Amino acid sequence: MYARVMERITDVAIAGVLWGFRIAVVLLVVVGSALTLGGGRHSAESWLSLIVSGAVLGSIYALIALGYTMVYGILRLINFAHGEIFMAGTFGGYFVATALSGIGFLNLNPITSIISVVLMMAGAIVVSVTLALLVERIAYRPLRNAPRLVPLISAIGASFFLQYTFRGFFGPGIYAYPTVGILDAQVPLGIEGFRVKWIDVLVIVSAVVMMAGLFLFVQRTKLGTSIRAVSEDKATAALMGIDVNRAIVMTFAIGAAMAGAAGVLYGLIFRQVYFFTGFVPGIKAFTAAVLGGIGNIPGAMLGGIFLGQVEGVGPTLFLSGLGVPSPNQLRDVIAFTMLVLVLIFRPSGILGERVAQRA
Amino acid sequence: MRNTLRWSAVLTGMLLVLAACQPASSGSPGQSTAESASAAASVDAAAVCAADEAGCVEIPSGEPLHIVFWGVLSGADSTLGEDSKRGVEIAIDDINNTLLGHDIQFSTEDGLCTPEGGNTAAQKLAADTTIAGLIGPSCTDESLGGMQTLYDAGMTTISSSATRAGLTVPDRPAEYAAFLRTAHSDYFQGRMVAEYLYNELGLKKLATVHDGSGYAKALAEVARTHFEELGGTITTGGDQAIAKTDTDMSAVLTAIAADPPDAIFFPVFIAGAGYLTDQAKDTPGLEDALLMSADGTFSPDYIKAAGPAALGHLISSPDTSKFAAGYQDFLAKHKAKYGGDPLSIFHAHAYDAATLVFAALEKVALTDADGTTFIPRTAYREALYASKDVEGLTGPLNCNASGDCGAPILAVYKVTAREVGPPVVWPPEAPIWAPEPDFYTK
Amino acid sequence: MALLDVDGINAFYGNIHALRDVSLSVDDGEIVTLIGANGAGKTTTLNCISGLVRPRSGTVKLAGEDLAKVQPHHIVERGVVQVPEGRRTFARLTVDENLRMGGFTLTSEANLRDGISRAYDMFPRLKERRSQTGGTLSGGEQQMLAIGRALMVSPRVLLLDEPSMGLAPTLVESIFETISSIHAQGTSILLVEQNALMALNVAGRGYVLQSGQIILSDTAANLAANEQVRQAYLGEI
Amino acid sequence: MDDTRIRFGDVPWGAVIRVGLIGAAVAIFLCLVGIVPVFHTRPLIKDVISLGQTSVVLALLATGLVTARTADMRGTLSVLPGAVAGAIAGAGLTALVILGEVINVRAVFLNASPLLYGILTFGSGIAGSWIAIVIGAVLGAAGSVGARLPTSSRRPLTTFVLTLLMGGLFAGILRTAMLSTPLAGLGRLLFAPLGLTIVGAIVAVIAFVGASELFHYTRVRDRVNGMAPAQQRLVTWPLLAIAAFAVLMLPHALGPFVAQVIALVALYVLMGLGLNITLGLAGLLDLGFVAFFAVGAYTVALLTGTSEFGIADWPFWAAIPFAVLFAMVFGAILGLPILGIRGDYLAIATLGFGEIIRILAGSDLLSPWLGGPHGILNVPKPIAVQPTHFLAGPNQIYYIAIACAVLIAFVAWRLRGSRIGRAWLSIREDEDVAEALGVNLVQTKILAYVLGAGFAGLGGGIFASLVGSIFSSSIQLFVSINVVAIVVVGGMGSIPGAVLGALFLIGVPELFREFSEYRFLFYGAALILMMLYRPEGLMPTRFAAREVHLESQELGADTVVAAPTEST
Repeated sequence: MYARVMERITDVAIAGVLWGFRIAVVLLVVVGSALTLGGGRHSAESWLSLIVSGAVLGSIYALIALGYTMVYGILRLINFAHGEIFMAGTFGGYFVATALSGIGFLNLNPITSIISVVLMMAGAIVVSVTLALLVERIAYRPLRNAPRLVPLISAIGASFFLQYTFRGFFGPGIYAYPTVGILDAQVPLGIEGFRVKWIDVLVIVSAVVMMAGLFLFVQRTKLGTSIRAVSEDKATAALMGIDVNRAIVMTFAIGAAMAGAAGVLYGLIFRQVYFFTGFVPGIKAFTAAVLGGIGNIPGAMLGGIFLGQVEGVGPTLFLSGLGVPSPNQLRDVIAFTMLVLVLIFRPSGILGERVAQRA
Repeated sequence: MRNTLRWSAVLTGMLLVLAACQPASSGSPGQSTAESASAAASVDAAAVCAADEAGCVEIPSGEPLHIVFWGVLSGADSTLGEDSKRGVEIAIDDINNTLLGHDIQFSTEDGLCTPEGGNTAAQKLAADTTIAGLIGPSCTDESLGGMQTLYDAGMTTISSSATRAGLTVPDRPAEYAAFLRTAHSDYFQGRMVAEYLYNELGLKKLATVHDGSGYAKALAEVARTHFEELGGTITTGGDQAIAKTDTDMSAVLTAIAADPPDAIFFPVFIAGAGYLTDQAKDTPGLEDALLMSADGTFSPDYIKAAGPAALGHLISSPDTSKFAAGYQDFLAKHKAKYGGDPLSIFHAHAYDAATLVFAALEKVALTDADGTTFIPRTAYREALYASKDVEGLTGPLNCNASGDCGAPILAVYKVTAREVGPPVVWPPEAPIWAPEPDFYTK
Repeated sequence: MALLDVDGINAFYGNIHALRDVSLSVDDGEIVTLIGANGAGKTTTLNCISGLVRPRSGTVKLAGEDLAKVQPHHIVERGVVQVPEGRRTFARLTVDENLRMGGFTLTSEANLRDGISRAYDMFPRLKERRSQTGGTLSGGEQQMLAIGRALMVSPRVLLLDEPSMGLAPTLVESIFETISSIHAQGTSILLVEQNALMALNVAGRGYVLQSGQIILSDTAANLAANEQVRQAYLGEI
Repeated sequence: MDDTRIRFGDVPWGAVIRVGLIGAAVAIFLCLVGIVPVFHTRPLIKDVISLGQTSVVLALLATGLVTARTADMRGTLSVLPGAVAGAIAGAGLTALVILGEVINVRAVFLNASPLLYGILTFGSGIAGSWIAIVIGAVLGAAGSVGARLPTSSRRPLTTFVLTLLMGGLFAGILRTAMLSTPLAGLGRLLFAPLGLTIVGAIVAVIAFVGASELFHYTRVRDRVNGMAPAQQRLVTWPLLAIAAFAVLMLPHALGPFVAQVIALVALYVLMGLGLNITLGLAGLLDLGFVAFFAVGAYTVALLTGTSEFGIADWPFWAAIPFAVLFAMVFGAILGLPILGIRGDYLAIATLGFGEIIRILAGSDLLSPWLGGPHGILNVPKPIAVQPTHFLAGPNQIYYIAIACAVLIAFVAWRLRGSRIGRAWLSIREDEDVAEALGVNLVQTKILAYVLGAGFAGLGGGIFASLVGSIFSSSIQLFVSINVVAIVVVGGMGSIPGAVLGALFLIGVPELFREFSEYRFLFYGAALILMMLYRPEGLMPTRFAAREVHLESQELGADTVVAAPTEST
């Protein structure tokens, strides 16, 4: 009897804390936003700028997140090394870019600039895909039937190994991307106080195009459908004559290609790469994948954009009105709090299926 | 499995032997070395060593004299440590790799630029009874982590790049006696920045950004405080911070732009400073703001990272144009040895730290009839503090009681079209402004 | 020479000896049934033929070719297709996509279309549901889909694993009618069933598997008449 | 000699060439990643061989060894495949040298320096580039002979190589330890300041090979197994006593640096045991362990610290229970919202909490109370004694951590058998079934989570006292990842496993800190290799080992494709 009562009380207390958390977060968001907007320190143009930079960052997160989500979908593996695959792509693009810049091709005229960007993407994708397939072959394939934590630890090991391999290859220094003149120019919008560069447009457009392409590939083509079939049921897929290994390798390759392309876009915007470049975007992209519902391709896109916006706009909107010092230092606090909040209301992400709870 | 067991059995056996051999006073290795060697040593060396609180470092004839550089050699900040390490290496080359009749054995220890890294490194250094001279560490955090351990072991270190003001204040704690530096104190650098911006340029509104590192936060604070003391104002939202790993600075820059300052001072490291410089140019409201960073970005890597936006950027840093004549020789040797320009700004300070160490060692060392050299530890520390008018690359070196050995000779540099290149040219031309000499005594 | 020849295979799960010297054969145009209780090793036998499980010893031959080193998806290309136990339709793929996956090894779009239209002819109900996902179908429809999917490549040997499981009695009958008609079109079938009565009705020959061993093999009629079989598998006392 | 003649054509040349090419790739990797040139200044045996050279030698030997395993040939021709593969691997290095001559490889790979080419050609320039092929062939042949040797002679050979490596790598530490003892002379004789001396190499090898052959483990075990139980006990107890004594004496035998390292190891053992409850028993993957570590560390620092941030000036012993308590309270507060989340969603949510705490600790928002990046200084040691005392600095932390680890091990062991332990196991296996059986999911999970948090807080509290300060930069995701890796590498749920895991993943990298950034390269490689070759962990519990094997056997060992995953 006593135990029953105690359990009941604990249940109530737990529910109380849960609701308290939800209410606190919502209150913080509402009050903070109201105060910030009420304070009117920021013009509409600067909000627009924040939204654009959030969208740019979010597009890159989304492209990386696709690799996490596809591999998770097919192997139920958190591919911790994916951030390093992205970093490798950024390096690959860098070396192509310096070579092209060295012969004066990069900024010769707008057409050569565009060709150069395409070549950089190609170089980055080759590097990323090669590396991803090596990692899959060496660190993951032999562990495909092991308990779930085993490949996870192997993935963490691969992440460290790749990071410090690149440090060994290229040293600890920062490599600076050459500037592509036409991309660095402003888009003539004619709005005072609001600027967009062509590179921002390129990032958002190419991210959307690549994601749409991937979506169509997975939904419409035979190979894409086979990937979906394998991620649902490997044994049955094999009975249908699908080469399961090939589908898995394909998945890694596609994810890596997206990450490689994201690497070049990242290099073009932020202009720096060093061995640690992959770590933070990797974690963020993984978070984006979870936000959207891991294993779900449109979810990864949505999660990436959402996370980009939360990071870009969140600190200023929610915190600066509350008088928090250096609110931008806390952008990741906001990002992860939002993640937890989303997971409380939708335990399998924004677009995750309810059934996924049965994992 | 079988191997593991076998190995552990043998290792356990060895441990037991070693444990049994350990004398009672294991905590103070210097003492025991002195005791065990006293029979062989001449009378006066034995007496001096016995009288020295921390005992002696003993270098038998034919054994090398061990000099260690410790600092950040891995991770994102490792260019700082690597730069200083090269300075020490060139200093050793300059004395032909010998000191007091011994070859020099040079080794390094990684302190990771963190307090626990410094702590562990210091533990390892303290355990090594062969170490005669210590140069380092790179960062203030490492110093704080390792100070007590070094002090307890009777060791003394001299840093070339730890600049936090509190490390060499007159009323510092007792264990800070283990620490001296040739680097300037942030107290001067932060104040100089404020003076330059307010008095020289006549700017009235300042904003600062730090990156959550101890170095940047402290330096930004000194600059802000002094700027206000001079009569300037810090803008609303003018005290901002980023994370070291951030790449997208638009939010923080937009926040600053809401109340546009005349200048933004961001004493952060190369990567973050590069992003800030590059993106500030694209932030409406900040087009005319002066951008300034500190000695952490005095490197060609910064200009590469910031790209063309670096043009006109200000950097506060030690004044290489006031360095001694030998500095040009040093640069030539550096180029020959490492095939490139220095990585950061503290190589000369490290060279000077090594010079001080060599001088102090020569002053206190005793050699007995067998050719064994003894270095009494406390006497060595006192000799370092007593260093006067030693010729260094950065100028004359005079150590004071609170551990400052170098004269702070700071200046403001401006990045010109020549440096932005391409290709990036280094080192930069002469500074554009330097404070009056009496600035350092105010 | 039999079309499908399983000779003395032994299979293990860890230390568990799942199959002991199992031998069976399926001739061209034959329906053979494998009956046995739960856990007797029926599915394992089928998986050994499909290549999902590798026997430690013994051989599986298709028209004389040893399949020991052939990957599962290549076995499908050679004309051996399994309809797995419990249907296992791809729940998130549409009916159409499920069928297309069944025809994965077909290289020409024409063959694929042809296969799909044959499947829809055989199961008109599927055509109505063609853009619905597999997960939304009823049990009977899923079984139709599973069989239709397997027939996409016009297999030489169809391996059916418990097609009647979990279906309503009327549906069971129609499934067995389907099996007969597939057979009538010339496909050889190895039918694994718990419902031994129905299985022996449609089959020409049968094997009885117990604890991983074949204990009986005979014509279906004789097995149906066998006292031991009647007691154990046909529910008679 | 074997009489069966084999012909040249019998050798599976395709496989041999493949192994050779992989060997070449590995050797080139070692060069370009910098291991060969950077460690060339670090002797293994002074004036004989450097560590950098050793790495290439080992790669070439391994090429020969693997070739011999792949192309299992007997008779006179048996070394040929190994030699060919070794030569191919060596030719890779030759190609690297020639390529470096033709184009500027250094523009991309920093380590493709004249120094590297000098090492590879023994200073003879491009004309000497062929030397690598010859050496490769010789070492490849040697490796394949090694693979073919009978066990009785291969074992001493393996011991020989391992001894040299260990002796060379730990020479500095051993020498330093010996210099402050009457064995100083011996230390100087055997060890150069870095690496072994020639004398040391000879002595070490003779001593170790001799010792390991004399007291061969299996022989001892056989003899012990042959004894009567009473006799066995006579042997076991003193051995246990000696082991316990060795554990107690460890920090004193090896000096303060090693003491510091093993204190850190003991600290991670403690946290590993804590996570063993959350992860090993209840199956909750917590990637934010560092959050509670931080709470514990800051609690102790605030309550005991004598700096400006200290609020109470308490002794360590009074503060540590509060550190545990606050960590548990935090665990409950953070855990409650997220424990309804399952599987990998929980992992990323906890990771998020770790990051939140890390950022907050260093933020301007909390720096008036927590010191931000400048941290809290002057955290006193538990026992304020003279540094020469038996309990100096890290030593007392070592003992405290060991004592706490023993306590936690005991608690974990008792919990496992209890009602709540069974409830944990049931939710680890299947949450839905557990719920159906009447297990209160949220309460059971929160208990596991809170207990784990408490142990992390304990670890953090001790850490603050060990380092004497706490800075926000110490709160790293790496800490959480390390603890998870310790649990898995050691063996899930295994107590001795956590000890071994911590030694392996914390102790070894710390001892090798002179290799700075390469430590993490080896760390990553070690994690992958461990998972490939010992997925059940170094010292698995019997239960866990069975589980790993069952899972891979279910449709693993004899199957081609993975188990049909339950559709989710």
